[in-house]
Amino acid sequence: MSMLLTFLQNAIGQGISILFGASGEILTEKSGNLNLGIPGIMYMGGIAGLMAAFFYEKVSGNPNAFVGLVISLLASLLVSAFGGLIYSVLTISLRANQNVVGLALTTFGVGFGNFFGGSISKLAGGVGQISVKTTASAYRAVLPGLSNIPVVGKLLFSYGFLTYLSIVTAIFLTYFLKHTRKGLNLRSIGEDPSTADAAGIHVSRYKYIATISGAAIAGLGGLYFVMEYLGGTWTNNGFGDRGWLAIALVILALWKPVNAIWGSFLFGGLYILYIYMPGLNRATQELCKMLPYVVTIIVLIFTSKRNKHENQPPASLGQAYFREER
Amino acid sequence: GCGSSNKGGNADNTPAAPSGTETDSEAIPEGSAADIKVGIIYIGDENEGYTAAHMEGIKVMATSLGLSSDQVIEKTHIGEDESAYDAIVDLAEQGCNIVFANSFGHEDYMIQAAQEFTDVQFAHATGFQAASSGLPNMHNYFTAVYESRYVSGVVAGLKLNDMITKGEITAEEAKMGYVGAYPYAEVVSGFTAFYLGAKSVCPSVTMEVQYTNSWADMTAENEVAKQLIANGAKLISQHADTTGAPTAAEDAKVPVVGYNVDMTLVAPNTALTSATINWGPYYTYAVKSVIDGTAIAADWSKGYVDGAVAISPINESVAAEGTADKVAEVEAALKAGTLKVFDTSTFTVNGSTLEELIASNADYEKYSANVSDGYFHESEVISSPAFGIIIDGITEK
Amino acid sequence: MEQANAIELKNVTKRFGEVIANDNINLSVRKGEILSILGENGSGKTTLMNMLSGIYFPEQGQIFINGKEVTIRSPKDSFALGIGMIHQHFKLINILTAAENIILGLPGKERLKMDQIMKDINELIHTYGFDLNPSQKIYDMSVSQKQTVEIIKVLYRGADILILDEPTAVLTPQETKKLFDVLRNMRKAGKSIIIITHKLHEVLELSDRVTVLRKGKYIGTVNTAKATAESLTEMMVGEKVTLDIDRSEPVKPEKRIEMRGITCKTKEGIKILNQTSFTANSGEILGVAGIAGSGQKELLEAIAGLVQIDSGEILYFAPDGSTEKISDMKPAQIRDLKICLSFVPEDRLGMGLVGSMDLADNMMLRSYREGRKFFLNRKKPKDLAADIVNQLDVKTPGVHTPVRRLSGGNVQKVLVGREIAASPTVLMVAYPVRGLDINSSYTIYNLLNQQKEKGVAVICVGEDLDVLIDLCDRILVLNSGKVSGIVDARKTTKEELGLLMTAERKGGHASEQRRSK
Amino acid sequence: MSKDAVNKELFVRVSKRDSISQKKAWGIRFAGIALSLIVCALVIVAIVNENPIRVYMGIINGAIGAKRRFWVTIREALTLLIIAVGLTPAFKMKFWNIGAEGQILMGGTVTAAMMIYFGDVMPNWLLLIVIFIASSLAGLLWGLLPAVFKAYYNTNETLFTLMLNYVAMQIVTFCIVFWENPTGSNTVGIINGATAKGWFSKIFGLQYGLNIIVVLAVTLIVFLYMKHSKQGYEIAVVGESQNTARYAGINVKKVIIRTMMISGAVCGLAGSIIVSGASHTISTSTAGGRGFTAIIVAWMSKFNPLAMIGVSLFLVFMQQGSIQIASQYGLNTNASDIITGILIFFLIGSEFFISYKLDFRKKSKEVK
Ligand SMILES: Nc1ncnc2c1ncn2[C@@H]1O[C@H](COP(=O)(O)OP(=O)(O)OP(=O)(O)O)[C@@H](O)[C@H]1O
Ligand SMILES: Nc1ncnc2c1ncn2[C@@H]1O[C@H](COP(=O)(O)OP(=O)(O)OP(=O)(O)O)[C@@H](O)[C@H]1O
Ligand SMILES: [Mg+2]
Ligand SMILES: [Mg+2]
Repeated sequence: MSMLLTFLQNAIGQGISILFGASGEILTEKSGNLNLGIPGIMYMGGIAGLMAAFFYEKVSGNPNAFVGLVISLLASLLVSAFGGLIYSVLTISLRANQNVVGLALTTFGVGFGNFFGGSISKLAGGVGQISVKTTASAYRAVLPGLSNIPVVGKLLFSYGFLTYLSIVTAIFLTYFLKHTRKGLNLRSIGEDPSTADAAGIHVSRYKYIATISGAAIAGLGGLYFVMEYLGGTWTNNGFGDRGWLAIALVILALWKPVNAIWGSFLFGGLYILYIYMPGLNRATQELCKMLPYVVTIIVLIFTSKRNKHENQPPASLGQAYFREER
Repeated sequence: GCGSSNKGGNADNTPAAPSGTETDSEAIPEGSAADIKVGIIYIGDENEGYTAAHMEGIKVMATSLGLSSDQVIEKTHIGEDESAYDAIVDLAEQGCNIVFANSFGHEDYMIQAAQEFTDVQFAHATGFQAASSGLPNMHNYFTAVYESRYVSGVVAGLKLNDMITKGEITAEEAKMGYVGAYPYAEVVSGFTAFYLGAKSVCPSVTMEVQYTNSWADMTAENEVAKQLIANGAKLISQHADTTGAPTAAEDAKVPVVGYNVDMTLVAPNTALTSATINWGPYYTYAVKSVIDGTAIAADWSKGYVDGAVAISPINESVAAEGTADKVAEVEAALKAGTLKVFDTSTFTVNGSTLEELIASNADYEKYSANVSDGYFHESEVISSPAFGIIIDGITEK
Repeated sequence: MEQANAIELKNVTKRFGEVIANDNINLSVRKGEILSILGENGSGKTTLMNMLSGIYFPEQGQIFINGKEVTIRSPKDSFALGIGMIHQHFKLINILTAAENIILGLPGKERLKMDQIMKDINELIHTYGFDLNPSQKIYDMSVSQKQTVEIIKVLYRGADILILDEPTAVLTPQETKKLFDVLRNMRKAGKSIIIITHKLHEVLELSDRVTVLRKGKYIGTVNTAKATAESLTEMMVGEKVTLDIDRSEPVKPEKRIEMRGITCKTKEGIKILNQTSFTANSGEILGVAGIAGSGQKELLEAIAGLVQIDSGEILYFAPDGSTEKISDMKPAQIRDLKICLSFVPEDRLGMGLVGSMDLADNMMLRSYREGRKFFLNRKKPKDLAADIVNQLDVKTPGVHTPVRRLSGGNVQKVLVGREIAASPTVLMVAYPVRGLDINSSYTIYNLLNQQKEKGVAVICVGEDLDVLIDLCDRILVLNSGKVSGIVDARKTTKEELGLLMTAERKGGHASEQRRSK
Repeated sequence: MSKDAVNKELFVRVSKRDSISQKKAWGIRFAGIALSLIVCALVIVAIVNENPIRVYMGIINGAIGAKRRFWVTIREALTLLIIAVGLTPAFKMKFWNIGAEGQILMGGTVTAAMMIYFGDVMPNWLLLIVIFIASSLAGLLWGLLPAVFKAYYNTNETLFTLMLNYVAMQIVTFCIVFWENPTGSNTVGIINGATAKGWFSKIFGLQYGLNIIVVLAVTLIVFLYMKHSKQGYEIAVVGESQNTARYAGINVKKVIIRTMMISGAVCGLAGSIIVSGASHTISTSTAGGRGFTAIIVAWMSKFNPLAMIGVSLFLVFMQQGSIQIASQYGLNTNASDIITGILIFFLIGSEFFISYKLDFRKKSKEVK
């Protein structure tokens, strides 16, 4: 029982980064921008939050957890938004190919994260010495009363606020896209920017805002990983391939953020299942690690057999828009 | 005898430096340290504990031998493929007199380079092929880190005793969890030493080992530690390179013994100490040998005696009372040679002693060269660890 | 004081690369009038209108709205000035409902209250007498329904100036009549309307004045009352042209294609062709008429081997007397039997041609496989492209221009030219003159007649009944996928055809609604 | 800003260029490169506080400063090139094959298997032929899987191929468990180190002679195939519109499957070039992200193989160079990724100014 509980709890913990990434990417893709730079942006968001907290704690002799939280949150949002801005300027204003820019941004972002991770590690006095305990404690603070309830408390209330924020964000985005005017306008841009343009929607402004806010949301996934999951430290490439899984989840969630919630938990669970599965040897463990990917493929095949209009990617995804182009 | 006359064609740009062979040594004047060049390739960088420890060792060497910064060329993130060969050759061509490599998978590529650059010395950490390769300029090195792991085990055992005394756990519940990288002799040897150290003070202790199948994977280490804790581990230790396990232990408020680096910043409330390696003594020894023109041992593995291993400062707020004294006592015994970590009278395998098994079981015959005088001679035949036996009290998952 | 014009353009110029699409154009539209704009394909009508709707921005010139000089940088600016445009190619989002499309980009309460919006739209639908379900998705709509959505979209925005770019190209005569009624109502309400159409009878019937463009230049504006089809054509083309189709008698008609009880179903299981049978003969033109979505497209595609046939068979009778069953064959298999069926599909750039490829590469689309060589022969198609450009007077910078860059009429000439060049025994054309100017249309009619005289069996799906009656030998009328009659074109009337098209139209709606294009 | 300034606000119009002379286009590209180098220099100077000229000399020195470095640069550029070439047919068909990593890994794994199991049973030339065939087949299979599902169920290939990368990665790890030496070490080590069986042999005295021949031959073949063959034409048509393809009598399913088989096979072959022609070992990092970088190369070259040679050389040159300066100035090697990123941003950004021009004009009147 307690093992199952630990498993579920950690499955959720593993999923949250991916959920942020997927939510951000959905918002971005709804504007017709396929941002393959999300994996890099998540690194950028993570390291920026960590650096801000690190320097804050270093400069202030007696750091305050809440101030650290605000500073690192802002830094993370800003830097990942900056990643989104680079992407936007190149693909929206300069109409560069989205794949190239995205992949280059991922290279850039991962390098950015690892480079600055290494730099502050040096400043901190060596590996494993980066620690922003005070700030991290704010990220990891749980509701004292609720989290003590047996089982339910552990399963539902034992997480820091970013976990709940990720879910709220996904739900809010779903509402935004479905029930608001701006959401409708945004969706129409992703479908057909020339139609949206003719309807008087400011296409590039929406694309910019959606891409940049999408990047900021995705960056929170990196921040979550660094602050809540790792408790405020860094290792190179520690974030791994979660950014790619986030992009995968977008397709699996059929571009609906609420679907990404359960999808991310599923991913998270499959990701760590091999640790909990009894009776595996080293070779079979490696096969077990294939599960998240194989399950994704299987789900994908099954969903693709039902080709509903509504389940398709935004029709203009990946294409630059120029009003005077035929 | 070394092939000193057999200069590689590419070594022409080598400054008039010693080629690090015995025969040349007399001809080299004192103070030639100014002309020496040292190259090293690392699997990772300063962000990863294992490489960071090597970098520290190189720094110690450079300081103690008075090398300037442009006499040491470091290359980080060198993979275990052709890029290792490219990097090693590049260092040799840049005029390095000695080249080090710090990852197991570099060894094959280093041997390749050693065959081509016969007047350059090559030293490889954790490898095992130097002696058997027959190349006079190829060397292996490692440390007797099992000694420091033993000592850190003692710290852990004392903590468990403390918890038993305080009634937090029963003696039967004294189970440790160990996050291992691979089921590899280096790891097995390490956790056995750690377990024996704990057992030497807490006889009822047991240990569960789970592998991450990676040398450095923060998430996997974190998750494996959580799983071990959920499965009843009351104390965590690790042989993997990141802070993943201490993070998990700190969360679960479970005491933890780290590896490579001091974990008190990551786990201020639970970190006890870490088993660490000082690579400085070897690097100093090897480079000094090149300067002096003396031979470098084909295999080198030293422990407490040479200051090559240690434990990081004990976190007094977490450790049991009296730990420091006990540690000092054990360390002294190790230095004096009166205490042997793999004393065969302290453990059994499937209920039998190691000597009995070697005599009776063909699978264990290969250890016959290692076992004599009542203990297992770890890292003595070759520098890399050889103890690959799961002893009673330890379970692998 | 004289009332200002609703729109006034002065010396407006617009270039696309080397092409001068509009060259110093002057134009004025009075309040409360309907102005037609006429011009050959590529004469710059759409471009000019797009500058009013904010899609393009003029290089030079001034725009006055209600007497005030304005700068229109975006569609938003254009809306703000009360200009609403219905584009030549629908500007609708397929996966959204009609209502969502209508409110797209409009300001208002952030939270969408669809109930209220529906009510408003339904009111508008009621006022003007449209037939539309606002919660229907666009992909489920017929062409005319989409057109309706476009019009309501503009009305909902309260536009005073309405621009319609070839709105009737895809409508049936009945639908066109309804649209014109709406437009007349709007004129009565004081709105100014610009309409672009290639159909002269519509121009004469509806508008107050006509402006003519030719090759990007402004030619002149005349009062419709004083104009005739001939005079307008002369203005457009720049010389006298005869607007007669000289129909010859069929020569030795022989059975070429026989369709026997063909039934086809859509994915949703609706019968789009229902027990359809007919024969097409060599040396004659068989017209196919029907309201949109009655199965015309599928009829041709079934013969061409592009749709799945549920039951029935199609036979091909070769000139040498042999017979082949070609139902259930893919286009490649049919071609392997050396049967040359040429087909000009309705969707030119989405099916008939590859937009991003140049003319030359498009020439070999259906013939590239000829010969056993692994590599392509590019010389033949290039020569063919040059020939077609010459013979059909295709306006293009060269044979290496991507066809996407050509105007609609020229695209069609390229497509028809290629299909005829294959020396077919059967030539199928769907809406061959849709969007084409008068001159080009007659070029195409003449080409079809030439083919007929050569002994080709021509099957022509069309929407303009007058033209079908003048062009064809026999006319097959489809009604909900069923043949409701095959009549002699020389003896029939528009009224008779109209009756056959609409009689007992049960289930017709369903199939019409399924049409997505 | 003063009120005056607001009224004179510049109003930028973007319009398509008529056509641009090759000279001018290259001028713009070089300006882009120059600008990127300046920005990179600024970044580097900010970090290491070194004279940028010396830094760039370091880059040149690192990439081609010694014979060995020169050949490493050539070898890496060739590897990148063949992967980009392999991706071309798929992308031309608008099939988003981001699974080159997996296809390379599968090719590499099979190559390693051939070297391990057949090293002693056949002469080297035969073994190499077997390796070429087997690795191509492995990549082919890895390309075939998503293609079949794309063709029959229209399954999203982006996600499918991405996931297959990870599956391939796990297959490699799985194989390593059996091939590792010694047990538990998780490294396979140099395969056939003593016999060099299955290794590319020297040609014309060049260690990487065979790499050059194979890669350039494949590049030429793919170029001809795409540009002048009937199948290449079919690929272009399918990529443009499947409806048109069907109308033209093209069997769309067949083309999708065939093209992905070719694309996968070339990427699989690239795996053998990495394993047999360079590393002589197999690990999860055998592909090392090249499958993604190659996508950048292919797109930046607009699928023109000639341009691909240039682009891959340039990228590898800068990468090797930045690794050198990282070592020289004690920089973290990750700086090289940052530099590569910036370079690509500028290069691809400069393309805009080749296709479009900007008109600056004063905004004269406001819309009321
Ligand atoms: N996808 C989006 N997410 C969040 N905010 C958005 C989004 N799209 C637009 N906004 C913001 O909402 C505001 C209104 O946008 P909208 O496009 O409706 O402009 P507007 O105010 O109507 O137009 P204008 O300022 O041109 O007259 C803008 O400030 C814009 O930044
Ligand atoms: N976006 C564009 N890019 C390049 N050229 C264009 C573009 N739009 C129009 N043109 C060119 O400008 C000229 C005028 O085109 P336009 O579409 O205005 O013609 P039109 O009179 O509307 O023709 P049609 O009757 O076929 O609709 C044509 O030569 C066309 O090829
Ligand atoms: Mg037009
Ligand atoms: Mg047109």
